[in-house]
Amino acid sequence: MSKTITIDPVTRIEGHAKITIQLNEQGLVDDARFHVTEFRGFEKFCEGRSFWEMPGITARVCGICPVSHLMASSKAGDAILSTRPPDTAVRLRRIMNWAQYVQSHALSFFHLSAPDLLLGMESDPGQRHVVGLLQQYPDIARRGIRLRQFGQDIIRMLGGKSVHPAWTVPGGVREALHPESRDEIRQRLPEAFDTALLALSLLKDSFEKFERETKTYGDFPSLFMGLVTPEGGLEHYDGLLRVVDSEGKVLVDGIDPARYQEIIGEAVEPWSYLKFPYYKPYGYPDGMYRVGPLARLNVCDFAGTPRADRELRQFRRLGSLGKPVSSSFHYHYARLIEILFALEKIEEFMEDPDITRTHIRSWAGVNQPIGIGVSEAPRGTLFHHYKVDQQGILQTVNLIIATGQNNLAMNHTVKQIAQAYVDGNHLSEGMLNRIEHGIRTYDPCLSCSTHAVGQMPLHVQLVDAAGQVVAEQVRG
Amino acid sequence: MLVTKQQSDYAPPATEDPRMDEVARAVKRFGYQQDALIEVLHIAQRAFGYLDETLLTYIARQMKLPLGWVYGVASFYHFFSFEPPAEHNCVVCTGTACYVEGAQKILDLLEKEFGVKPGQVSADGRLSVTDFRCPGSCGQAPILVIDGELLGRETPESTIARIKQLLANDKQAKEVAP
Amino acid sequence: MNRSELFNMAQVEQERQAKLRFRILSCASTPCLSAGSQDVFNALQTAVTEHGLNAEVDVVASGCNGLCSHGPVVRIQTGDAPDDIYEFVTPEIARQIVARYADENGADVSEHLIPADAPFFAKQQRIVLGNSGRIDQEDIEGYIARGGYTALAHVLREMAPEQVCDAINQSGLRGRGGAGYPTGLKWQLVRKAPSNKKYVVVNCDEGDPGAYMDRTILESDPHRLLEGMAIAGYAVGADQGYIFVRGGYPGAEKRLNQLERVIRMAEKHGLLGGRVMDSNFSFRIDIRLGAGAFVCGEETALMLSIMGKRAQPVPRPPYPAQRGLWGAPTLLNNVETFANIVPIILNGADWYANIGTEKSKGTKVFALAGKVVNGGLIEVPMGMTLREIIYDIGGGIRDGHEFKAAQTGGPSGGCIPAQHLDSPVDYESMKALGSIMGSGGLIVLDDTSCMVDVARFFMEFCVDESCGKCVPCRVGTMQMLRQLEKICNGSATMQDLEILEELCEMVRETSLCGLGQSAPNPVLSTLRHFRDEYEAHILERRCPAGVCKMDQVPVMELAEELPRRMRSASGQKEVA
Amino acid sequence: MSVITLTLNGEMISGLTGQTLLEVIREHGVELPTLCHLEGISERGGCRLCMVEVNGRMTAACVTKANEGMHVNTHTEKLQNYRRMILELLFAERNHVCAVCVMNGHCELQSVAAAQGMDSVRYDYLSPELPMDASHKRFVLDHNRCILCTRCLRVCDEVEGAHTWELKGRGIHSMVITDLNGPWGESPSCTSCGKCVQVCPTGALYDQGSTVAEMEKKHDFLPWILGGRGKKEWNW
Repeated sequence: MSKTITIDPVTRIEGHAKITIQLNEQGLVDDARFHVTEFRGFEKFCEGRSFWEMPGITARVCGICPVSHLMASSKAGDAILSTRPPDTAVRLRRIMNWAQYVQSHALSFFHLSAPDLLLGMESDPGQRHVVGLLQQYPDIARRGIRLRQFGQDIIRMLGGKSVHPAWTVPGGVREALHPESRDEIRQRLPEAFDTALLALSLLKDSFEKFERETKTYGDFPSLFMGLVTPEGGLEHYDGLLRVVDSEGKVLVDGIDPARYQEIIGEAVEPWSYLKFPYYKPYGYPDGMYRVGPLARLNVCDFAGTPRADRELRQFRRLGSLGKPVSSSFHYHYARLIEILFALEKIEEFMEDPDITRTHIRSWAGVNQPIGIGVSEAPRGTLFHHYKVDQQGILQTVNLIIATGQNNLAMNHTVKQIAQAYVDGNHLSEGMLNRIEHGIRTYDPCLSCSTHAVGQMPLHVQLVDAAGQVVAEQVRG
Repeated sequence: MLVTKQQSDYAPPATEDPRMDEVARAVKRFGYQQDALIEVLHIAQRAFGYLDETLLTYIARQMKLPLGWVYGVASFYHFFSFEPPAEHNCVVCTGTACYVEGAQKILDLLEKEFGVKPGQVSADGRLSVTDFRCPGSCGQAPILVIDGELLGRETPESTIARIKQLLANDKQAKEVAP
Repeated sequence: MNRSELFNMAQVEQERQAKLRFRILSCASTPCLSAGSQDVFNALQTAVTEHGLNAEVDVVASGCNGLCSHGPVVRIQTGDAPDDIYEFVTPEIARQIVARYADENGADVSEHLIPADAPFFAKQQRIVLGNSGRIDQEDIEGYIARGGYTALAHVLREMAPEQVCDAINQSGLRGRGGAGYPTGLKWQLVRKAPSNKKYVVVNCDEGDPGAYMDRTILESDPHRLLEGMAIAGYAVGADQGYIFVRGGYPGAEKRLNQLERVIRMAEKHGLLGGRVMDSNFSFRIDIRLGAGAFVCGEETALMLSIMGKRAQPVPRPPYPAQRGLWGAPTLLNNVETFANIVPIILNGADWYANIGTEKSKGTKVFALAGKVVNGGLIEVPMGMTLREIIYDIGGGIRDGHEFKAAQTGGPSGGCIPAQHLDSPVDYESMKALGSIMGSGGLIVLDDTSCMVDVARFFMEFCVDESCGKCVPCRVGTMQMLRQLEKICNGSATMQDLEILEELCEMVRETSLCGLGQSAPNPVLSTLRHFRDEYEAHILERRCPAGVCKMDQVPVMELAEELPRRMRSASGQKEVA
Repeated sequence: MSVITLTLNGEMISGLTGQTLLEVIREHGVELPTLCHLEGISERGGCRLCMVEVNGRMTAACVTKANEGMHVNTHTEKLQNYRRMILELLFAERNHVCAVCVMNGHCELQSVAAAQGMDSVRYDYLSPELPMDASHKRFVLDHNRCILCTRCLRVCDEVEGAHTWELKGRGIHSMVITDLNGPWGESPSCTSCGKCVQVCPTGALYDQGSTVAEMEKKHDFLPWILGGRGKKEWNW
């Protein structure tokens, strides 16, 4: 008899989702699905508003990475105005974006994933969270919290508040960087570097421990997509789109992100509110691609800063024979490298004498009916695509979110882990946690939500073919 | 004299329409007094069937009133309409007595049969349904007014029959005409 | 025309009528028209011609006889005998009636003859409606023959303005528009207001759904109104009057043309216009049109509408008696109030003060409608009980149903339940029961009516008619409607009822004008007398009268239920 | 002008004849919330927030003349409760989303609500579908944030003298319009003076290109203009 196991909700991710695992007659995993059950309808209710408000509105898509939406949205606004923001504004936007990387990646690593990595996948679920981590590894946990705080503080110094700052706007940014803030950032950088390096060494030391996980947590061939600089370097704010395949072959290079529709298609499935973007030339669902830290490090030729480049060379060794790194487990590693890179770039920009200039906004009216803004969010490439009328009132809005682009890969990962660890007869808590952790490697951000500290309720159902609940386990 | 664009904007629009003369005469009869606006709107609506932009602009310029003033007054009162009337109009009284006697059932059946809610015009533009509160004939409730004819003691069924008859007559007339 | 010419004219007309064999008065008021009285009128005329009686018989279109639910109604006047009134007249019966009166041996039409002692007529005391149905609507001679314009003549010659005001004051007449402000006091206020320009305005907009007293008086006996206005003009020192009439309703145009002709006719005879009846008093009357706004019942809104503006009420004070139309002191009364003036002047204030109760003098006209046997326009002395009105005059409830409530005062009023049927109808006792006298709409509800739905109906009306100026009325009524809709569709909780009650109090106390202040009344009065029905809707999700569909679920229950439904639905789908 | 005495919240105070209750009350340091009232333009009495109890009866202070011997209470529990309810009604009427509003932090509706302790709305949000009009070269009209205080109408009519703004419809369906309900940018009577934008208490009228929380409005220009014009305070 076939069965369905439901994990609802999935814990320690940003948002509400559930996982169902379908077992066949033999009790083997037939299929597994990652369902996003929340619906927010942002694209619809932005229609009829002015594009000027979009950074403010879309920043509310998420309380974790509002900055990414600010960036993409403001850039889409720049395109509608067809104006180039002043250089200082662009640099300040980049700084905020990197600060966002620092805080978001630190959150993902220290708060959400470290409990599994440091305490163990099968450890006591009552302790397996950031509070448990604080008790066992107080120094690491505290430093992680401080690192994230540093990122948040930079965002606040620039935007006035740490969550949902309405600071980047079409044409530039609203307020300049205060020299005092610059000095404070400079002062706090060394500690941040230390924490990043500590995390890197901790993670690398644990690789041996997680050999099996590395092979089963989403280790499969797929395409990778990300932005690179015109020279092929690591890019987070602007740049050109590049797609490589699992062999490392460059399929598309140097394409203007505004032409994304030529390479990305979007599919929908009835069982999830999340869209399924795919690489157009390969069709759906073969055009599965991954975005985010792992993809970015796989598509770029080099990072562009000394310490990050050094780590990148080590990272490359994880892929066999110079091919891209294919295990999603290494998202964690990629994330830490990006923290390092972001800190280095922030340090570099702090030395720019023009960084405190106050000419930071260009003014124009509506000049183009379509504006596409693309930037790299911590979780991957983010597209904002607006169509406005002559007055700048939005007619259609399309948002392609990083997590959506990883949707196919996440489903694939869930299935792979389920096949490796579930045999139908044993439903252990640790197994469920593994599946969840597989999802967590992508650090999915399903939309704005608060991240609960401690134990979240987990509801597992075994459902037979008739839809009857055969067994049920409730935790929390 | 040099006529700028703005100045010509404020002049009453020139029109050949004889119905406009009727409006002009009314304005004159009231001595161009601004307080006669509602009377003038009544006359204009009677002449044209509804109030369009040209007409409202004309009235505003004639009476030396701001454009918004005229629109604001016209839109405040339910009697004035900015849409051309349908060929046939069915007014259902929704006053208290008619409500008690089941006017809602008539409206419901009208919606079901012709797909028209109060205030709407059918897709083919031939029938409009309006609700109206109280022509003052409560003793005969429920009350209908079809194309100006006052009818008392109606049932949902008799209403539908009347309107179907009305629409069918038109069709016959059209078939005979050419 | 002077006094003697007036008497002369009356005499000539009386003599002409006395010579006739009989007069046929066919009701041409709106209810009878909707029952087909135009065809009846045509049939009567044809029949009279066929009998060759054109010279000996009058066939005229008259005003309302009152028994609107039994229309078309035809009245036959023969010499000094009491009039015969026929109900449910068809063109065929009309011919038979003519035949009957032309020849004693004609067809028997007694089946349609209303007995002379029918309680519908016997219980009434028709003062305001005294001429209604008895005279030609337009004909000035007919009015004068019944003593018309003698009151005006008397006032102009015999009384000083302050004496007129005193007489009205002594009569105890109170405004018939609803609030019941003493008319004499109002007149005195305007008279004393220092200004050389004053206005008299009669409100005949009557936006209350289910009430048509004022329009009918205006249709049936228009000269009575003109005369009353002229007397008021003389008393307060105004030389200009406005009749604010509703325009735009079906048949309005015909009525307005008629009214216009009536005014011109009076002017032609020197009874209005410059130097009325050769005195120094001048009084012109103009018609102003409403265009469908209930809020024009509020006097400041009405005046704005007369001045051609959006009818959004302005805060009082200043009252119209101090600053009204174009800043001048303005006397504003409704039609029924003005129609009472002539009888008071003719018969004396004391005569009038003897009718009615201690605090409410005179008679009141009601538009009796709803589930009664005899619906129509009635006039009863103040203080008559609801039971007498509904069971004696109205003939009780139709089709064997039970009486449930009487709705008075329209959207500003309330519902009076069966246990208060014996309370007298006057301003004070109606108020004590949580309703108001109002302008005179009286709708009888039986056990097939849901009181919550009735409250919802009136709230819908108020939302539609709110002018939108003040927040409590604009949004508060909408929110009250939402709560009522929830109760009616089964999705309300007791908390919604609390919110509703709280809103009622707030809207009542904070709204700018009477519309908003009284908008919660239908809810408050049904809550007071029929709270059990509200609770049945909410707690048992059941409409006792079976009117409401109750097809929804409260949101809170939905919130608990939805995930459960979704989960089971998705679970089944996945496995399948 | 003679002096009158009245009782304000139990204390004897004095005022001048002709003053409104609102003026007298504010002169004595008691703060009353208002939204439709604005010094320099005519009173409307529409928002009902300045309701006070005078001799036990409720009345709007902005349109009531102060009289000798009045007993005025401004902050009874009932009044405070009604004020919060009125604010809740306003917030539920249209689509007031402070977080993404151009006036966030500078909005009168928002600050009045904060001052009155209105922290939640118990009524159903009516969520009407309302358009924005960004056709004007310099300004934007967003009906979603309009509270129909009609300050724009009054300032346009009384101070600028253009009478571009009007109200259309009535009741809950009222909306501000320019001229014959056409796009603002095509209004033949608008002088683009911007007074309406400056007096608007919410984000319904704002400068083109404003982004979230960026719009701030000048409030002192009106007394300046009117003082200069009427009382001839300008001396150059």
